[in-house]
Amino acid sequence: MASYLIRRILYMVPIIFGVMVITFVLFFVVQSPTAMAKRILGPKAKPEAIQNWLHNRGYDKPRFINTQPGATWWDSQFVHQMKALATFDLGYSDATGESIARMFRQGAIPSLLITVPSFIFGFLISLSAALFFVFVRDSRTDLFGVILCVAMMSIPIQVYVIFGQWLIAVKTSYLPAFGFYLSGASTIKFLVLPVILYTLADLGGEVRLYRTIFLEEIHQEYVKTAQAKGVSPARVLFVHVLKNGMISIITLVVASLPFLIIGSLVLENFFGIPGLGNLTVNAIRTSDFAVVRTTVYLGSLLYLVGLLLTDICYAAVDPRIRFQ
Amino acid sequence: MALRILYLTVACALLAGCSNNPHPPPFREKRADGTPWQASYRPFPDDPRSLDPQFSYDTLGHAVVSLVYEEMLEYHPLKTDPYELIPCLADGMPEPISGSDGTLAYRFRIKRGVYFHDDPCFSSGKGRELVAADMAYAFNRIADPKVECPVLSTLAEFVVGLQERNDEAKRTKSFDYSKPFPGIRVIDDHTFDILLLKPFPQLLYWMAMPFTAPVPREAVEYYDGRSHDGTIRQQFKFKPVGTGPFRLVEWKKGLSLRLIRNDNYTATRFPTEGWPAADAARYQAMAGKPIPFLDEVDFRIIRESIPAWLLFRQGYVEAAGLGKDVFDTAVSARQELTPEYQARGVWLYKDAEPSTFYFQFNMQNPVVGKNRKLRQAISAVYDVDLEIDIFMNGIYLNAQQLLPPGVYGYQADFKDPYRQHNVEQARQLLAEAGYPNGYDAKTGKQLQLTLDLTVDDAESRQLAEFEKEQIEKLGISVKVEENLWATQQDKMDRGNFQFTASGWNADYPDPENFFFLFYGKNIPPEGNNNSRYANPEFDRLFEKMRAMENSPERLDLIHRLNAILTEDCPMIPLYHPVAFHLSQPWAPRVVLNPLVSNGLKYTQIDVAMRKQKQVEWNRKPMWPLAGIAAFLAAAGMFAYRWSQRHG
Amino acid sequence: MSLLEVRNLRIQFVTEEGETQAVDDISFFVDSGETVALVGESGSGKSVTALSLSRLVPTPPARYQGGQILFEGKDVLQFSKRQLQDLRGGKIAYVFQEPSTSLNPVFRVRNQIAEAIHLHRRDVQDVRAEILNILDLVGIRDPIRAMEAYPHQLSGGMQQRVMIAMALACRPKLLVADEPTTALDVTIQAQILNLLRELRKKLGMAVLLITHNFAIVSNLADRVLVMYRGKIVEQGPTQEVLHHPKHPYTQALLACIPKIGSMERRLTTIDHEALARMS
Amino acid sequence: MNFPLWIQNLAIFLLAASMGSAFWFVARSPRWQRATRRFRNDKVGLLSACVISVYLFIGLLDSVQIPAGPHRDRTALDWMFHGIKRERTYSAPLASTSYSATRPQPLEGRHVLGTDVLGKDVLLQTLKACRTALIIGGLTSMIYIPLGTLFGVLAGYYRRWVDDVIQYIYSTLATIPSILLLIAIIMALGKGLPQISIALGVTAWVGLCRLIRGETMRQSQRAYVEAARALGQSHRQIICRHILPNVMHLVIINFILGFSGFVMTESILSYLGVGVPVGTPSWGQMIDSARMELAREPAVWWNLGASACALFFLVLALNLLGDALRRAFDPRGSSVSVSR
Amino acid sequence: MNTESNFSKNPKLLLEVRELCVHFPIRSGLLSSVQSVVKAVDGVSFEIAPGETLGLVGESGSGKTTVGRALIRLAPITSGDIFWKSDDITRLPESQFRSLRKEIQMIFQDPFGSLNPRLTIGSIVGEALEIHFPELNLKERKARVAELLNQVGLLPEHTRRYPHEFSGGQRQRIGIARALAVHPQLIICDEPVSALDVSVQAQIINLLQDLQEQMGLSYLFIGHDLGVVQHMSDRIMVMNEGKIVEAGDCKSIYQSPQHPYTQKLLAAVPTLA
Repeated sequence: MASYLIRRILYMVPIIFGVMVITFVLFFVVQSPTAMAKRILGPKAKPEAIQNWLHNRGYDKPRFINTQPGATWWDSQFVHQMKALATFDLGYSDATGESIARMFRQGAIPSLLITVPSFIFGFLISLSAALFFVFVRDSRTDLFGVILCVAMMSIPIQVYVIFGQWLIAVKTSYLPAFGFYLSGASTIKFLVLPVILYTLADLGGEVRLYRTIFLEEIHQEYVKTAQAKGVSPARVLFVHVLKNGMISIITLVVASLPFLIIGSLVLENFFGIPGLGNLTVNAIRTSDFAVVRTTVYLGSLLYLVGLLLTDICYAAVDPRIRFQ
Repeated sequence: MALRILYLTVACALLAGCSNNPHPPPFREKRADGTPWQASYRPFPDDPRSLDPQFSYDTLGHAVVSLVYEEMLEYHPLKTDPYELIPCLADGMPEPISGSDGTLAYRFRIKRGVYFHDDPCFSSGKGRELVAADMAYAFNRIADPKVECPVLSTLAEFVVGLQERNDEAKRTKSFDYSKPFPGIRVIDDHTFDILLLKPFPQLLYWMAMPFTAPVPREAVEYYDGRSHDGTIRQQFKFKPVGTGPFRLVEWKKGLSLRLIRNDNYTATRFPTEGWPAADAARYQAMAGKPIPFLDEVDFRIIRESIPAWLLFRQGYVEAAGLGKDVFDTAVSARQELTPEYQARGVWLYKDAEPSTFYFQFNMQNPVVGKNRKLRQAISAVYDVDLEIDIFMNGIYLNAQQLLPPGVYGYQADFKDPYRQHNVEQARQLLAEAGYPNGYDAKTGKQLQLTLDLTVDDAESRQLAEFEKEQIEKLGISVKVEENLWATQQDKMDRGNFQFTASGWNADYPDPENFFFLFYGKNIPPEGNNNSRYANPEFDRLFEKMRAMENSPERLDLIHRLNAILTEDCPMIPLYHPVAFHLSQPWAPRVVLNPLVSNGLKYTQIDVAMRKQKQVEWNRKPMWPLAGIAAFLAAAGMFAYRWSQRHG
Repeated sequence: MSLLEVRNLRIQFVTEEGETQAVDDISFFVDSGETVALVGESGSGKSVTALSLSRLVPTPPARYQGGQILFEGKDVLQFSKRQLQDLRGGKIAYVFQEPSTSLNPVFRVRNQIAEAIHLHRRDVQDVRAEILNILDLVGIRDPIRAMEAYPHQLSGGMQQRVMIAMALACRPKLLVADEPTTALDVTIQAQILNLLRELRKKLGMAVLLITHNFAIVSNLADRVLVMYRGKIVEQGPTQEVLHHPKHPYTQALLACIPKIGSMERRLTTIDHEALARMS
Repeated sequence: MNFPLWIQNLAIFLLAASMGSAFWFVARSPRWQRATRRFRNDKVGLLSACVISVYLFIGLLDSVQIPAGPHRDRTALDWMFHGIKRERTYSAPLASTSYSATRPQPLEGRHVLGTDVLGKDVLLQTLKACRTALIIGGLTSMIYIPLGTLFGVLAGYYRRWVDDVIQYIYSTLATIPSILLLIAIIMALGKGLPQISIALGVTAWVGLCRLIRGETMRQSQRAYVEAARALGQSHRQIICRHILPNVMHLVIINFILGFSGFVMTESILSYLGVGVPVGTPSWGQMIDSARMELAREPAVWWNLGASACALFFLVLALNLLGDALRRAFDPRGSSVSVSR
Repeated sequence: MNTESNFSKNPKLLLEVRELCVHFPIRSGLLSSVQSVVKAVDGVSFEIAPGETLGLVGESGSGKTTVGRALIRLAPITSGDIFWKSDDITRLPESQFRSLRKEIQMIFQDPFGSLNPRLTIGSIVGEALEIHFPELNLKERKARVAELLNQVGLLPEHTRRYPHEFSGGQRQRIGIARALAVHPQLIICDEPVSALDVSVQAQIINLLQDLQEQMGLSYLFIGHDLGVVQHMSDRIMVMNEGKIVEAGDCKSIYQSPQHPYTQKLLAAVPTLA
């Protein structure tokens, strides 16, 4: 197992390198650092100031290979950028000059406060609903359920948010329409609405997915064996099928776990929750390339962590792999 | 099981969240003397980029900087016609001095007993008294290339020593703060002269801007963003230490900035004259009182306009701008409050801003730059009134000239002959320009222009579409190039555009601050003449006008400059913004001057009234809860019966 | 009274492609302690018949059109869900063709057998001992290891033994073995057949053996039922049917098997059209 | 686009005709007859197909150019709506005055779904947005389907280093969260329909490629591929004759479901400010504008209502059609024609 | 083993295989090295004379199918030599090997998987003709396809149908027609009847035998059912774990098996008592 994990991690190295190259190309080659300098120094900055800024940060070096006489060939933007990313030197925001590492640390908590409860509720509800639809499979209820799920999937998340905010926060004044601060239990009032909406927006797709997975299982031979043993239909579903289906589901779910930290782009912005999603949207709106770049990079790392977790989880829950 | 947990959590959450107040509790409930703690909540559109007074050059930054720092002079908060400068940190207005060798200077006296905020950066932890050396230090910072002061080049033209010190620092790659600043002659701890290279009447305005605010050297050196004894100190730009009425105590990025009253504040008091006669009673009560009245200012960062308005409706923020979406709700056709809002007791303010928005042509562009008739045609076809009507609730002023009202030289009755929305005239001009019906008379091809805009939200997108359609009425085709903010700036700087929408907000109410946008020596990279307009006649008149004190002769020069711009049409004036603002009944606004950004130091609120109104405006209907309960009960029943049947 | 008696059973499958008569009016019986083989080629309806005995054929697509399945005199088609659950596993147990997929991959062997015991034999005190006992009975040499194993850790033959153990765990009256050796290699196949033969002797239960292989039948069954296109075309004692088949289908079927050592160059084939014309 | 009218219209007509005939061919072809038969019994699928054809038809109408005076063309859809006047600004559905609590002004005409901020008829805008959605979906599909299919087949068929290289490329791309990659590419390339399509294509091919790779691996293990090899067919022939036709159904399903994904993504992109360019009607932008409009008092709901419904029904129909096709192609063959 | 003495090239032989080894490396992931090797075929030698049927029996996993696949390069050969009519074809480049595919053909076990479900019977059978007889025009090709179908007992109108419309036995006939299309001299029959019902099995076996008589074909007949294999074959090889454990003519193997594995195998086969 350990050697397997080490191999998996080694396998990620070239992929991380690839990601770094892509981010470099998108954010340094296509968008020049001069634009970043303008961003920080303001539209009224003088060319010397910009040159000065670029020089301080090494952005005036050649792109890939330094061919200037007297310089070592690796003294280039590319190499420096790679080094910075590889050592998690995330740099500073283009818009505010704040340390990005700090921004991310601060943003992670609110994001997790939204995503973790949504994830747990969403998971439990969609699992129950999927099992219910599988139990009544091939009936009208099932057909209705599938269409309902697809319908829920077909509504963009903004519509959920606009409607939910209007109904709960504006029309009934139950909950704050906006805002967030961290202070123990009263933080909950800011979380309820976003959590409900986030759960709702993902529900259709998840129920449908889980239902498909369970249906796949219910056609397996072992189900026939269980029935022939005299196991009740409910027990077949909730013990035999559930445990087998959970293997696929858990591994799917685990892969998405690291992304919880990124939060929701749309929701956080609507509700003014200062999480990473909000940070990212704001960075996009203000073309703060440094932050967007870092989000891309960290997002990729999280994805890889997710893959790793999936592998570990697979081994943990599936005896066929555990005892290989 | 899962459902039960969910219901339980939702129930808990509803209990916990029975208040929809989105604010954290104030720092204190009561003042030391037992009177209510006055905490004011203000919507704030975004995080300021920097609170370094020598660097910050945007409205957001200034809104905070001007509460924390103060300058030698400030604008009278109540007088607008004309705008009037009054002493702030200075003890009386400065005296101009003409030196024997023809040099010019202004002598300032600093008030005694002005102290910086108490802060760990001072060795005793107590704020030190402000002295003349701090002004010299502030000017040294302006000259320091590392500070990247955006107005350095403008000031360097007039103030002795800025340019040399800047050049020297660039040469040696370090700035020597131990050397005295040559442009400031320190007479004693409370007296100094600012030495000028040439006549510069606008200096007084500059002395009312944050760039010239005194900064304690201790703070700049103390707050460096590095780690000391295991704790990381913030950067100076995020940890301001000044002499102003408030101290910044907390800044949560993306959430809030909280300021608390500076208890040692003595520099200014509430003005004793200048208010409108109609409101005398209210002002009389405050006249001459020590300020600030507020104990706490809580800027809540709300990036979206809708939530800001929602919070205002619910009584959770003290002020709101009236965006076009909600304008009709609150303001009637006669530009008065609607009955509903009158009943609420809300205050309405109409603020004419000293700004002008305009279309700007790139005069170096071969198509639009060399064809005056074409520019005039576009000017004539554009229906500014409709734009104001649709997008600005009909309240912005239709601009006929570059100068906004209130700035010296503004001609209230001036009409730009090419800016009267006359489609016939526009077609005529277009034909004369060589494009009858929008088609090139020589090649027969349709004329296509590119309009560069920064489009980042729904409103700017709708506006862009409107602008495109307006100009396309000429029969030409307009391609809107949507740029990111940085790209747009880049295009401006490199002159890589045909025409674009732009605006200028007065730094100070002097015509120089507008006409310099078209001064030939200010073509980028030197300055802000993004039109790249170069007219020797204009430049000559501008230089002359710039150095003059206000006089009929100067007025004449200003009118001539305006006439040149009107005829040449390097820009099409669109409108002067007028903003409608609302204040809650418990927080009437005091300041009447739109140039004043530290108005909160004059403001006070009625805490008891706020509490009462908040309850009144946030009643929660019971029927949805009952509905949810009924639904849950029905679902439970169904589940029970279902499990009975299928058990 | 026979242990099991099927009377005029008709089962139809309704699919998009149309309706097919999977089981067409068949009648047969199985007595206690008797081994009956149901022989037929693929598609003849033998598996459906086997599954239908405890109503394991899913409806839809299947439809019971008529007839009776009398188990100990009671009609299974009239059973309630609860009665059916008691019947399945408790009275009629199944062994299926493919042991690798028929065992639940995520449960240990112990749990899978224990589940059957819990369902039907509440009285058993020491479930673990009982499991060991049964595993020993089906000839698993190291029952303690096998008990804690997951199915994929066992070989095909062992898996099939576990399947049989699970079926036997509740001491059923009737064991339905649906092609129990088809998926196994020849050598393993022989072991499993031997095991079945021994178990029948030891436990005295009735066995309904479903197969397409006459060779297996000849070694194991007391009586043979031959199924062809949903009908039982011939039945009788094994030796009689094998050596003196009456129905032409049976005759042809027996003739077309290549026999080891036989020097016949051409094999007999079945003329299905002729058979169809006859019936 | 300054081609003469007739060329534009001819191109549109040819496109429509080729789509139609391709559809007819597929439906008639005995290769697909089992799927076709199953599909024909699937009421939900048929209904979705009808809904989608309506959208296609509207998109087509908005693509056909009709001359309207000198130097001025308009689309057939505009022509159908030419009786409907432009207003100054908002008006409610079927209202007779403009939408203003304080200064209502009489309207030029009636509008079934009201007008938007610039006074345009919301119904017309909603219908015109069909074309934008179809272009985004279509253009993206034209980019990502050949890319994903080709690479998927190559990786799955040749294995070894080809597979390693292709897997590396797509794992790297898949590693970057797709919405961020999308935004990054659009920020780098600039706004515009082609740019959005390229960005969507770059992110979308990965999924298809992975799917096709797996299926190709499965197919190439099947004996008929070996048989072809045994007969001496070249790799190219095997891919074209044997592999491609047998993975095509996955491509079709992926195309349908992907299409709905693109339409949804456009709305998110518009929200993030990197959507379609100014002047291009799109549902995403209408939904985005609705945030401010709903906060008006009284709220402007019809813009959101119309666009959200139009988007919803297209995406719903596409998803259901995709499901129906998956059922129809399902090799297991479901016996009951509802669900699965 | 009797092949050991036969190391010289015998010109009369059609096919001669010497010390054939097929090893599959087990490798996972991009960076990992070869973990271990599965010796699917490990030093197998045999020969087939014209018109002869060689049977190859073994349990699943014994490597018997891999031997067949290796002969026509569907499995990679690790070492050993294959001679076709005395020519060493082991290391022939693919372009030259293609002409050999005309002479050696294969019939597959799975009647469902071995036919492309998206092609008509006509094109499945015609495909082989297109490749190896490009000189035929469309009409001739059609005629030839009809002839082939006729030969395997199918009707000419079946050319336009798709595989799923046929029963297992008919599909196997199609597979045979496809193999026959190129006029092969050796057909590798990889368990051609093990997926079929007994009654159909008999028909296919008869068909194969008829074809052999008519066309003088050689077969390498692979199977696990001893009854079927011995019925078809002149000589038999028994394979276990990649190695030939015993070889000889049918009678001797059945009547006096030498190797214990063969004995075990024979004992396990159920017989009609």
